[in-house]
Formats: sequence, C-alpha cells, structure tokens
Amino acid sequence: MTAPLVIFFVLAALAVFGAVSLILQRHPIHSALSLIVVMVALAGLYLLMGAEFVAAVQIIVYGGAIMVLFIFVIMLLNAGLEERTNFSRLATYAGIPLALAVSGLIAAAIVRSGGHLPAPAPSGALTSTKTLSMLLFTEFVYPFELTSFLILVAILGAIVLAQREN
Amino acid sequence: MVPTNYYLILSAILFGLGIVGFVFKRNIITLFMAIELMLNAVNLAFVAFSQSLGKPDGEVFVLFVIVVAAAEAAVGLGIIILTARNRHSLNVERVDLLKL
Amino acid sequence: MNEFLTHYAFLIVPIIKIAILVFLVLTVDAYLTWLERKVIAHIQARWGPYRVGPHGLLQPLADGVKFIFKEDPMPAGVDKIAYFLAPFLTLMLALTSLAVIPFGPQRFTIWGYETHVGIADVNISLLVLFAITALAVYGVALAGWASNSKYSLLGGLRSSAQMISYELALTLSVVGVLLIAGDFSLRGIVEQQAQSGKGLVSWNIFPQIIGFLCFFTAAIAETNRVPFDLPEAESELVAGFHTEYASMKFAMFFIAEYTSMITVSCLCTILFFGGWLSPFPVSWTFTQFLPSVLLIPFGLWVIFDGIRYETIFGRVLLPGVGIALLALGGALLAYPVVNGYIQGPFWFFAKVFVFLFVYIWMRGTLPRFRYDQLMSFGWKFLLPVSIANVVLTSVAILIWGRH
Amino acid sequence: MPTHEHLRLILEYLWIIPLLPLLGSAVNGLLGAKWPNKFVTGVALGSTGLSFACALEAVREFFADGQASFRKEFFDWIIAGNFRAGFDLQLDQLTVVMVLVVTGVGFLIHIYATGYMAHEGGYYRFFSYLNLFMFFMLILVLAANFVLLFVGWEGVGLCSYLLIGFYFLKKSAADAGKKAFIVNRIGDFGFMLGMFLLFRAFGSLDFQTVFAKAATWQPDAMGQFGTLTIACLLLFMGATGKSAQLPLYVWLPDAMEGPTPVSALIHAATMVTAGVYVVARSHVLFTHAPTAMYVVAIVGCATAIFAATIGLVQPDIKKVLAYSTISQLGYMFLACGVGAFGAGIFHLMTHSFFKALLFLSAGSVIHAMGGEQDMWHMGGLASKIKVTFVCMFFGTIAITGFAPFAGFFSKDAILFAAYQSENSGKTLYGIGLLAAIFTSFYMFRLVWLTFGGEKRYDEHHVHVHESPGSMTVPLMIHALLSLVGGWFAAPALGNGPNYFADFLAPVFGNAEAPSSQTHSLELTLSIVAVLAAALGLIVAWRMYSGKVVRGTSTGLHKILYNKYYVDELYQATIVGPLVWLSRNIFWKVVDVGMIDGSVDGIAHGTEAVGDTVRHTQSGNVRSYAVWVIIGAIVILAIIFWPLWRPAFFVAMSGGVR
Repeated sequence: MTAPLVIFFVLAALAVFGAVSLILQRHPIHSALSLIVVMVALAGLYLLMGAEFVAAVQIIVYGGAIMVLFIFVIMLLNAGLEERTNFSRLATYAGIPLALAVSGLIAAAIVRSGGHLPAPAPSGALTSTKTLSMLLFTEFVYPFELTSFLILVAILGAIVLAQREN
Repeated sequence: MVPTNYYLILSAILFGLGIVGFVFKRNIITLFMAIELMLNAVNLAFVAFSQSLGKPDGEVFVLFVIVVAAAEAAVGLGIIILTARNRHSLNVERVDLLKL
Repeated sequence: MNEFLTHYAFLIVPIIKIAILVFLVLTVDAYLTWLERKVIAHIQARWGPYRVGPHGLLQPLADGVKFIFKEDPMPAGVDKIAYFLAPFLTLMLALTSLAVIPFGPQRFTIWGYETHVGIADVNISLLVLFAITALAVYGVALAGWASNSKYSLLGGLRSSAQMISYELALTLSVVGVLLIAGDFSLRGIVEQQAQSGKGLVSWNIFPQIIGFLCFFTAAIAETNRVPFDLPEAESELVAGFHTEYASMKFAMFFIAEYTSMITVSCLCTILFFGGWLSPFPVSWTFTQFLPSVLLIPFGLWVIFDGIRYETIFGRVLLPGVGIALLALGGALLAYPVVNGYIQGPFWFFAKVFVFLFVYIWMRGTLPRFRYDQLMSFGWKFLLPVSIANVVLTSVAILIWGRH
Repeated sequence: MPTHEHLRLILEYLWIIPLLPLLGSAVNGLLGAKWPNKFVTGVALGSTGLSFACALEAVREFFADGQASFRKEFFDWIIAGNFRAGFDLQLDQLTVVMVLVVTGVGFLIHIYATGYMAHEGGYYRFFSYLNLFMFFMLILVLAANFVLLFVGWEGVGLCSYLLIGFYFLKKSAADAGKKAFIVNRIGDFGFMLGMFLLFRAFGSLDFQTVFAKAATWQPDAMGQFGTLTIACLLLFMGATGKSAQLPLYVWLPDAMEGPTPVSALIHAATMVTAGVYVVARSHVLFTHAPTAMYVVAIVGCATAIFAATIGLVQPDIKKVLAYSTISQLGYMFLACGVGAFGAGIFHLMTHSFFKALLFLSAGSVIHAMGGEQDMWHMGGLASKIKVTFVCMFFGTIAITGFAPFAGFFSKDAILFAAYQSENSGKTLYGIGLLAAIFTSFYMFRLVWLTFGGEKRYDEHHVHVHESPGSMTVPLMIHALLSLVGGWFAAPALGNGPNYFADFLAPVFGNAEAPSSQTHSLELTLSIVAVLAAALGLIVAWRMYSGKVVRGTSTGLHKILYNKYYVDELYQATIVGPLVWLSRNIFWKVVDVGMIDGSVDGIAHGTEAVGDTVRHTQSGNVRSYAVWVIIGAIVILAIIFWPLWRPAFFVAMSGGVR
C-alpha cells in the first residue's frame, strides 16, 4: 500500500464521512461544516491527482465564498434545528431506496466505462495554470465569456431579490 | 498510484449521498448544500477523467461548474431569504402552496 | 541512526522546521503585544507596561500564565462543537498560512534532504495562502454564531461580511504583481524582483503602488485591525465575536490575530518590497556588514540604558543583554562568511517589523469606520480601484512588456 | 357591337354571362340594405340585362362559328386521383336555347318585378336572391360536366327556397320553403346516386367523355335494368324532384307562397324545367335505356293528367296555374319519354313564354285586386284592366293550343311523337289528349271566373287599377312571344322544315324527322288537338260564363278539391313516422344518449383522471425530487442499456461464455 493510496483512502473516508454527516446533522450549520469538510477533502484529492490550481480554486471559491455565503445566510435567518416532517409519503418511503438505486446505476456505469483508464498522474506540466488559462482564453473563450455574463446576471438577481422593497 | 476507478466510485458515492440528502433533508438551505455536494462529486469525476486522459479540458469544465455553482448559490440564497421572510419557515414541506 | 535520519529526513526535517517556526511566531506574537502596548502608550503619552520586568519585558509571560490559569466559563446554550472548533480553526489557519512563506533565498541540505528557509515550497504558494486565509472566515463566523450571544452573533456577521467583501479586493490587488511576475510562487515573485541587480529600484512597489495601497488596506480589513476592527468594536459589541470566550480560547483568537498580522506583513514584504532582497544594488558588497554593524550601537545603547535602570533586576539583566548583542556583532564581523546567510532573513524581518509597526501606529492614530462606510468603501472604492489597477497593469505590460 | 367574324369576344370568356348576375347579387346583398330602391333596381336590371346582352353576343358568335359546339375548361375545381371536376362551360344548340330563355325571360321578369315589388320590404334582398338564382341557373345550363351542373342544380334549389320563404314572417311561406327544399333533397339524393353510378361506369362525369363512351355501349333491352337504366332512373328521380313530377310534385303548389315574379321565373319558366333539361342533356343515356324512357313517358303522362284534373277545381288563381305548370311539365317529360327530346325542349321554350305570361298576368291581377287570389272573389275585371286581360287571354289561348299560338305547335309535336311511339303510344296519346281538354277547360274557367261575369268583390275595399308600365310592358312582350314563339315549327305543317327541330338536330340527332307518310297523320292529329281544346272551351263557357255560384264540393269534386289527399297521405305515411323517428330515436336516443353521452363522457373522464393525477402535484418539493429521481433512473437505464446488455445476456445464459 503506497503512500498516495493511503492518502487517498484517508481523504475519501473524510469526504464520505462529511457527506454522511451532512445528511445526518440536524442543524444547518453543522451540515454546512460537514460540507466544508467534504470540499477540503476533495481539494486534497485534486492535489493528489496533481490538479493544484483546481484544488486552490475549489478551496477559495467553494470554501471561501460559497459556503461562507451559506453560513452567513444561516446565521442571518437564525435557522434553528431542522424539523423532520414527513408530509411527503412518497419521499418518506421511496426516496432513500430510489436515491441509492440511482447512485448504484451511476457507479456501475462509471466503473464499466472508466475501468480501462490509466491512473491519473500528477503531472504539473499538464495542468499548470498556464495551460488552463490558455485553454480558457482560446478554445473555451465563448463559454468563459458566457459564464462572466451569467455571474453578472446572478449578481443583479441577488440584489433584486435581497433588497427590501421600499 | 491510485486507479481512476477509485476516484470515480468515490464521486458516484458522493453523488448518491447528495441525492439522498436532497430527498431526505427538509431544510431548504441543506437541500442547496446537497446540490452543491452533487456538483462537487461531478467535479471530482471531471478532474479524475481529465487527469487520467491527460486532457486539461475536464478541469476547465470544473471551473465552469464552480462558476455556475457560485451564481446559483447567490440567486438561490436570495430566494431562500425571501421565502423565509414570507413563509416564516425554512422547511420545504411547509412551502407547499404550489398545489391544487 | 544516520541512515534512519537520511531515510526519514523528508518527515523529520519539516517537523523540526515547523517546531522552530511555531516557537518563533508565538514568541514574536507575545512581544508584539508588548510592543503594541508600549507604542500606543507612548503615542498617548503614557508609559505602558512597566512593572513586570524591565520595561515590562516580562509582561507577555505574565499574560500567558494568566491566560493559562484563568477560569474558562462556557455560556449557556452554546453549540459546543462550533464553540470549541472556532478558536482552534482560527489559530490553525493563521499558523498554517505562514507555512508557504519563504524567509530567505538559501537552499541547503540536511541529512541528504534538500530544503530551504521556510516550511513548504509550493509552486502556487500564493493561491494556497489565499485559500487558507479564505477559510479563516469560518473561525470568526462560527465563534460569533456558536456562543449564543447577540453581541457575538452581530460581531460574527459583521466580520464575515467584512472578510468576504475585502477578500475580493485583496485578491484582485495582487493580480498586478502576478501579471508582472507571471508566477504564483512567492519565491518566484521575489526572484523576479531580484533579476535586475539594482536593488530597491526593481521592487514591485514602484509599478504597483496602487496595488500595494489596495492590498494593505484590504489586508488590514482582513485581519480585523483598526481602522476596520468593526467585529470587536468595544463601544458597540463589547468584544464582537469573541465576547463569550475566555482564557486559552480567547488567547487563541488573540494569537491568531497577531499571527495573521505577521502573515500580512510578510506578504506585503514579499509581493511589493522584494522579500529578503537588500535595498542596495548587488554591486555594493560592503552593505553585507550592515546587520552586524547595526548590532554594535544597539548593544551599547542597551548597556547604557540598563546601567541607570531603577530596579536591580534591570540593572543586572539589560547590560547582560547588551553585552550579548555586542558579542554577536563582533562575531559576525570576525566571520564575514556568516553574513551571507544572515542577509536574507535580516532584511526580511526588518521589513516585516516596519509593517508591524505601521499596524500598531495606525491603531494608535486612526479612528474606526462606521459599518456602512466600511462596506461602501470596500465595494465602491477599493474593488473598482484594484480592478482598474489590473487593467492598467495589463495594458502597460502589453505596451512595454515585463520590466 | 361590330366584331370581326372569328373574333370570339364573349365565347372565350363565357363565364362572364353567369358572373354578372353573381356580382349583381353580391353588390345588392352586401350594400343594398343602405341604398334607395332605384340603385338596387339599377344594379339588378343592369347585371341581368348585360348578361342577356352577353348571351346574345355569345349566340351570335356561336352562329358566326357555324354552330360549332363550343367547350372550354376555365379552371380545375376538384382534382382527386383520376376524378376531375373543372369549371368547364359549354355552348351548343341546346344550351343556346336554354341560355336565351333564362336570360331573356329572366330579364323581362326582373323588369316586371321592379314594378311588382316596388312597395315590398326587403326590396334589395329580393333582387339579390333573384340575381343569385340567375347565376346558378346559368351555371346549370352552361355546365359541361355533371358536377358543375349539380352545383347549379343545388344553387337554384337554394334560391327557390329563399324566395319561396321570402315573406319568412308568414309561417305558411316558411313552411312552403322548407317543404320545397326537403322534397328536392329526395330528388337530389337520387341525382347524386346517379352521378356516382355514372362515374363508376365511365370513370368521369364530363359530358363529352360520358356520352361518347355511353354511345358505344350496347343499349339495354326493354325491361332490362342495366347500369345505364338504373343511372337514368336515378337521374330522372332528381328530375322529378326538381320538375315537380309524380310523386314529388307536392312542393310546387305550396311554392306559390312566394312573390308572383318568383312563381313566374322559377316555378314556371326556368328552374322547374331544369329536370327536363337534364333528361334532354343526357338523352344519349336515355336512348340506351328504353325502360327508363318508358318510365319517364308514363310518369310524365300520369303527371299531366293528374295535375290537370286537380287544376279543374282549384279556386286560387295561382294554384290553378301551378297545377297547370305541373301538367305541362308532364307533357315535356312525355315528349322526352317517347324520344322526342326536341319537341320537349320546344314545349319547354314556348311554355316558359306563355306560362310566364300567365303568371305575370295573374300577378298583375292580384296586384290590381290588392293581394286577392281567390277567383271566387273576382270577376268582371276585363273592363277594369284591359291590358292584363288581353295578355292573359293570349296566354290562355297559347297554352290551350289554338293555332297559331306557340302552345299549338309544341303540344302538337309532343302528341304526335307520343302517338308514334311504339310502346303503348296510343294510350299515352289518348291520356295526353284528355289532359289537353282538361287544360283548356280549367284555363278558360280561370279566365271567365276572373274577367268574365259580374264582379264578386267589394268595391269599397278593393280599388282595381291597371298595373304600372314596368309590369305591363313585359306582359306585352311575353304575349307577343307566346304568339310567335312557336312559328319555328310552322312550316312543318305545310310539309316544310321544322326549323327548331333542325336547329337542335346536331344535339339530338334527327330523332323525329317528319316523313311524308306520317305528315297527313300529323295534320289530322293537330286538328284533333284543336278540337279537343275547343271542347274544353265550350264546357268551360257553359259552366262559368254568366252568373256563377260556388257550389258545395261533394264526391269526386271533393277529392279533386283536396288534391286527392296526397299531402295528407304523405303526412300520414312518410312525414309523421319520420318526425316521430327523429324525435324519439335520433334526438332522444342517438343525440342525447350516444353523441352527447360520449362527449360528456370524455369530459367526465378527463375530469376524473385529472382529479386523481393532480394528487401528484402535492406542492411538496421532496415528492418532486423523488419524481426527478425516477426520471433519472429511466434515462440512465435507457442510456446505459447497450453498456449492460452483454452482462445481462451473460446473466441470462447462466454466466457461461
């Protein structure tokens, strides 16, 4: 069992643990914290795969911005414990098994399709920030601009939504 | 080295847990988190593929996904705030006016 | 024994380095508090700490002891996990952020393990740094939320909002430097500033003056220091997010704050003031003796000051310290070889000290912002300016190329 | 107009002739409501008059072309597979006669109507309808295929319905309109079946092709019901409907509810003759179906005598004329039935002249009497309204068949043809002659009751006055026509040529070329006919000249007076049961039960389904999430099926391989 494998399993366990606790925790803040754990673990996995830039962005954007936003909102709304109502019989009985079925399908499909792939090699050259930015500004320039536009729209939408009408 | 499949399976598991959360949770904010979890799982698969195939495209997609997630969070949380103000509850099962 | 070391050097050496760094940082933090109190006191025409040890030099120790032995009450209805997690998280992140900072140019091998001055040498160290500082928000937010107190909650809200807001400006203001350096690693940035051996002139501060101002302002806000210390505005929120914390947990926030001050100072130094580079052109070799030469008058002054000190303890201790300094300076003069090694750290810490002093100085002089002022300043002034800076820089680079 | 010989001005644009009345109708119908009457008059008369002029020009060009039958396909109307129905018009000798009759008589009657209707409400409506009728009638006679002919056929039916029910506030009028329409439906049903049969037999409904192919067929034997026979009988069924023959004549007497010009134009001169026209037009088919011919002859003959007998006792002046029309139409069919199509058409023309004349005169009388139609309330009008009297008298002489009036020649020709017919010709002739006697009787009865004797009406209420010129002038013209209208055939008596027959010969072939040995016979027969008319005249004179009183009707008279109770019979046997069926089965069971039931059932079913399905719309996000997941499972299964199929088969085959 080589070092990377160990690291992988540790991080994977961390991620799964975080995801499970995200589900089981009853307080949104705790769920949020669990999710942060997941994200950090994933960032670690990216680093393990040699995708440093993505890892950093993952932490900065997801960890530093999005999740902060979540926690901020939770604090703002002063959300209390989650009340476990069961108004939806469908979801109560069929929900979990179906969800598991979907994940099983996906897992099976992924394994079948990705079985023959070579192991991801941490090659700095491949995913150096330069390469990514080159791609981003040449091949994917239109999607890139689109995303910027999307962000703009999102900002406007958020402002419109959040401001109290006066 | 870690086989690609491990990453893929992990991402599948995370995705499934995300779905489970989406069905299981009642708090609307937590639902959002479950969605984010799914997105992250997808990202993991993306990165794994791109790394093992030696193509950086996958990571570019990851960046896009992150951007979209950010936008979604911004708007979605705004909506959540409004909902909470109007309905005085964050429980999605109590926000069920959209029915006959 | 030896082959064991060579085999596990990749573990042992970093651990040792980390230990040293942590010890250093904690000490510096402690004496930073002493310095702060002294400076502010003198700015306000007071004496400041004076009782414990000569010039209150032992005050930090006293404080430490007090922190350790103080009772630690926990308010009712707190969220335990978050309540405990918050300070640890904050301190941990603050300390971790120092890990990627290079303190000197030298690379040397211990037990066949090649290393350098500094813990980790990542080629995207700046990004890592930002990543870590980004997470720092959680400490504050959690602390504010967990301690189940209105003051804390408001403080936490304020500071998290403030941190998110200024993080943008912080990141954007650095982009100019990155454009010039074309590299994410701090070491690379410093070396880029060293390329033209003309010293001071080739530092980033000159092309990036706007960037620097934005960065420093945003950094102050990030560290919740005056004039942006809204989270702990005594007059409004008692002590903000750490109102409900006492003894060691409070100490952790305290240490974390000063550590992040240090980090920011280091960053400013590296990004804009050429890190460990001496301000003089490389050709002036004699400047290598500056550190040692500076030690001697300093030592003399300490001795002189100590002889006429009030307490016996002082009269004994201070001259001793002075003599030690004199000896050190002499030794350095005697063995010029060492100078080469000292140069980098010396200049580095000198610059960092200046920034820390500026921090304290500002605290002593500037009034606090109002919350809305803070926000509008961050969003409506700082952010646009840093964006403009990015644009200007890239245009300039387009025109003249990297200088 | 000065035109070059072979410059076909109108002929190439034959559609102008029917189009003009249509335009007039449209203009009057759409705009006339706001207009003063004189505008409407201008439009109506202008359109019909122009149409008449165009017809004349067309005929002139037709003659200029040496009477070459003209045919032109203007545009395709329906094309489905090998079926083609085009807007094709044709002009041959037969059409020439019909077009001239329709436009000419129609024009005159329009003029008359302007006077007659002057004080009626819905003036513009009346003329709009009347022009529309002209349009459809012209289409009918100009059509070069059965489909287009049928358009005209139905169109004139529609117009007759509209015009009979012109006073639609009067229930009797509305009912009469409906009756006419429905009875015609029955005939049209047969007509359509006939068309379908023809199409099935010949693969086309174009006159040229149909007749050309039919001519090559082996004629059916007498008593044999081949395709042609059946087709002819079906067509004839339509004809009986339109031309008021037994047993479908019942609508025509009631149609007298309409304004008198309408009765004159539609129910005497033109429309009712459409049946005769159709039979004559498709004479090729009929000549190949002797059985059908025989049926036609019998029906015609029966109708002639039947209607005549009813006419003997009717008190209503227009009713009398109506029955006389029916019986005259019977004569025409008799002619066709015995193969004397030319004679039939000849009688058609002359009849349109004098019957129109009679109707118009009757209308003038009614006008003078202020709407009074019962002859028992008239009398002694001769001195009051001389013009009308003279015209009426002319018409009477013409119809009763005194030489040298029009009716003499045409009726004589028919009777002669009947006499010559090989299958039971003598019988037909005898009945025809009897009908002729009756005809002259009731006509002179009418004349004496109306004009002769002392007046039986109240002076103080009725101010008898002569009609305006707009009415009397057409009367005179018609009187003239009914005098000279028959002289085409005059030379035939003097062993000369029968111009009319010769003119139509290209169409009908020389069916009845007068041979020398039959000539003397024809002469004697005509003399007999005149004597018969005289007999009727004498009897009428004995009975109705001088003082007359309305006797109580008993026995035979009663039966005749009540028209053999045919209407009551139909009411009892057909209408009653039908109404009962419609009300109790088709309405209460089929419509309410089945149709409405099914529609409502669909609605209720939808409602029920929605009621159950709507529960999926719980508004609960978690339920929706589950649905999304189900969808995802399905999609994944579809996408990855090819991926898993091998494994699946392996599993099925017990994991071998």
